[in-house]
Amino acid sequence: MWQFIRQLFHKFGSPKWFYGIASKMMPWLLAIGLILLLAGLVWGLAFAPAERLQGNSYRIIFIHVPSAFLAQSIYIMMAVAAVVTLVWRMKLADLFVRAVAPVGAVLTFLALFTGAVWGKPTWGTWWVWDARLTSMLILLFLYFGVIVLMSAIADEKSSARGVAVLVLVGVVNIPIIKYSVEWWNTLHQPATFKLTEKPSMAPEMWVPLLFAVLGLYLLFGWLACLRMQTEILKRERRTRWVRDLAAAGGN
Amino acid sequence: MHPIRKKRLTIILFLLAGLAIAVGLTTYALRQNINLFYDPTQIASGEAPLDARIRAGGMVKQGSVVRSDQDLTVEFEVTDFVSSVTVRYTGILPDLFDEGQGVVAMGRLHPDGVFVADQVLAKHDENYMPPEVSDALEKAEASGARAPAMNQ
Amino acid sequence: MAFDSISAFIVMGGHGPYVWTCYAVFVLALLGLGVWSRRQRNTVLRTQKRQMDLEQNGRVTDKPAPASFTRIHPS
Amino acid sequence: MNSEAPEMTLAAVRVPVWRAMAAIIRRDLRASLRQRQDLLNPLLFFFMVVTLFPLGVSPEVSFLQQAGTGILWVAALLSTLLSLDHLFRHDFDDGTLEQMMLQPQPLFLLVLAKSLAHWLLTGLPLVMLAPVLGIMLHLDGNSIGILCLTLLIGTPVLSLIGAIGAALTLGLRAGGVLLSLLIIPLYIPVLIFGTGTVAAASNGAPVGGYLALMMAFLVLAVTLAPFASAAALKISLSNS
Repeated sequence: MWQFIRQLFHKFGSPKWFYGIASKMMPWLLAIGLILLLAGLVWGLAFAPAERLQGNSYRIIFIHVPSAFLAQSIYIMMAVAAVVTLVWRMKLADLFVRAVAPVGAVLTFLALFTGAVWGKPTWGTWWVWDARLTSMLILLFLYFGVIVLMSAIADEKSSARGVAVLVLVGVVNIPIIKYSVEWWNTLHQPATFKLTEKPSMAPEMWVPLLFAVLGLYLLFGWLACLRMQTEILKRERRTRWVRDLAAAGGN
Repeated sequence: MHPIRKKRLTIILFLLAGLAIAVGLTTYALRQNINLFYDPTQIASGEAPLDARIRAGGMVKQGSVVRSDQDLTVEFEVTDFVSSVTVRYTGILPDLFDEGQGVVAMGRLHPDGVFVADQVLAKHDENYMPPEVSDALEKAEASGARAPAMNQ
Repeated sequence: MAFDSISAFIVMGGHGPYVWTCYAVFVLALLGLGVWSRRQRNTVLRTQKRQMDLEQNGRVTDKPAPASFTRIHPS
Repeated sequence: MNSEAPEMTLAAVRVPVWRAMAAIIRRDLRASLRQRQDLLNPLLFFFMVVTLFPLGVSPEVSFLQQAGTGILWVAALLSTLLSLDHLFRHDFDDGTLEQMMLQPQPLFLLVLAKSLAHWLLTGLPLVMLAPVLGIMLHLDGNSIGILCLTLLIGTPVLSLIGAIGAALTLGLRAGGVLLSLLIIPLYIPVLIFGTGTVAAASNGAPVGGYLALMMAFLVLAVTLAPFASAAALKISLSNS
């Protein structure tokens, strides 16, 4: 049993193996992700009923919540990968962090941007320096820091581990984001979705939202696979299989 | 005990002690009012400092909004269903501002008990529902139907 | 459909600019991310292929031997 | 802390941990007293940045009273950032750092000692200079007192967190700017609550909650940051 897990682990750590698996999964991730996201967005934009108080401006929720959700969970995934990098020195984990950090930064930016645009008609301001907004801004800075450090350290191994340390240090921000709305009396409303309770939202609103979140998740999976493939190709440039692959034109 | 194990144990104990103290201090801190937010009851009982920029929040009392016909000055009462405080504000109110809705106002409490706000923000709760549903709910409560606020 | 007409859909009860800006930025950002990532991977593959072609023609060696003086013809 | 020596079977001479830490602090203090500009530069910077605000924005008393604590905190933060670059630099250049890693004492405690020395050399002088600048910015006595208290709790946190960044960027080109980019996001909470405490105090609100939170930052930084710095140091040294 233990032997088997070990073998699986080794296999999982092999970039070549991952490249193949990713190639197989990517069309599915892209197709299902796009369908779900589009369905969620179209439903949310055109078919979901208007909200009783906010009218139509609440339709921003269908992109705001998925972006914010992904922005945080990407960071958590990066942190898990950082632990794997530091403890088991698995190459793929580092490749994941490298591939995914820019995606996380873009999604954090989107969450902040859509939040600002949504805030104007509902709260009456583009931006307030309240705990949730500030901690999201810090998350964006953390992503920038990770990206900058990644490119600053030339040596492959120390870059991987240095970035992992930085990612782990930044994890303290995640619980602050999560609980900021409960600890402080912020303008930002508490979470609509909770694991333990029924969503405090009408079903014809939360079902499309769920679609959008799942769709964006799958799309992120596609992006992560694609970008990890790029990193693998860069790093394994000199190996036999990459040369064969390049000769065959990338398939 | 093996020396290396003993060393590890010391480190772990050191970590745990640090974390425990930090958690304890944080929970103490969170029980204090550290973001200068006061509800109407606190303001009425004189807990809020005068002439300092504070935040106040609560529900806008039904039928309390008085608009000036000369300029954009609005006066309304903010209540937490125990006490209420009068808020005066000059400026454009957010779309979501309405009687019976939550607001957060930033400004200063004057000695006469009026809260003069320089910013009024509407607070939305985590409940989203379509107008028909809320209408049905309100009818069920038989508390006077309100016009659906579709196009505000 | 929650709207009576196409124009109502675009105006969104006065909130149109806010909603549509958000959706436009979101779609553009994701599209950009996808296209950029794809192009990056293809570039890596293409450079690799060009490198290998050059190698095959014996013009550039990927790893020059430490003591040899290979003349490189710039193309 | 643990006053007992962690016994390492291979160590020929057993030096108690606390004595090793004390030796490091003493050594750093003595070295910087010899190289005085390292000690003085952050202080001069602090002083000059603070003077920029009355001259650049407004010398009005009401403005300075309102913004004074923020100015002092931001300036203190920046000058700490400036001084971080050579927290490990000298030791890195002359090979002391590698010696330190080979010591039987756990590296994180030695890093803790170095951070403490850094605080004694930059943080503490900043705290002592702050009242003078506070008077120049027309802050009242009560605010200055609270400000110094928050700086006293806050600057060690800055040194401890900064050590992580200094260790990560050790031996990199453009390390200074990079260091700021990595560390500033982690400094933001300290800044928020540092200035928040003074604002609350000048409003007559109780500051117990704020101070408790800052103490929590300090405790957390003391327990966790040295581990991260030690890990980062090991990575940076294995690179060179």
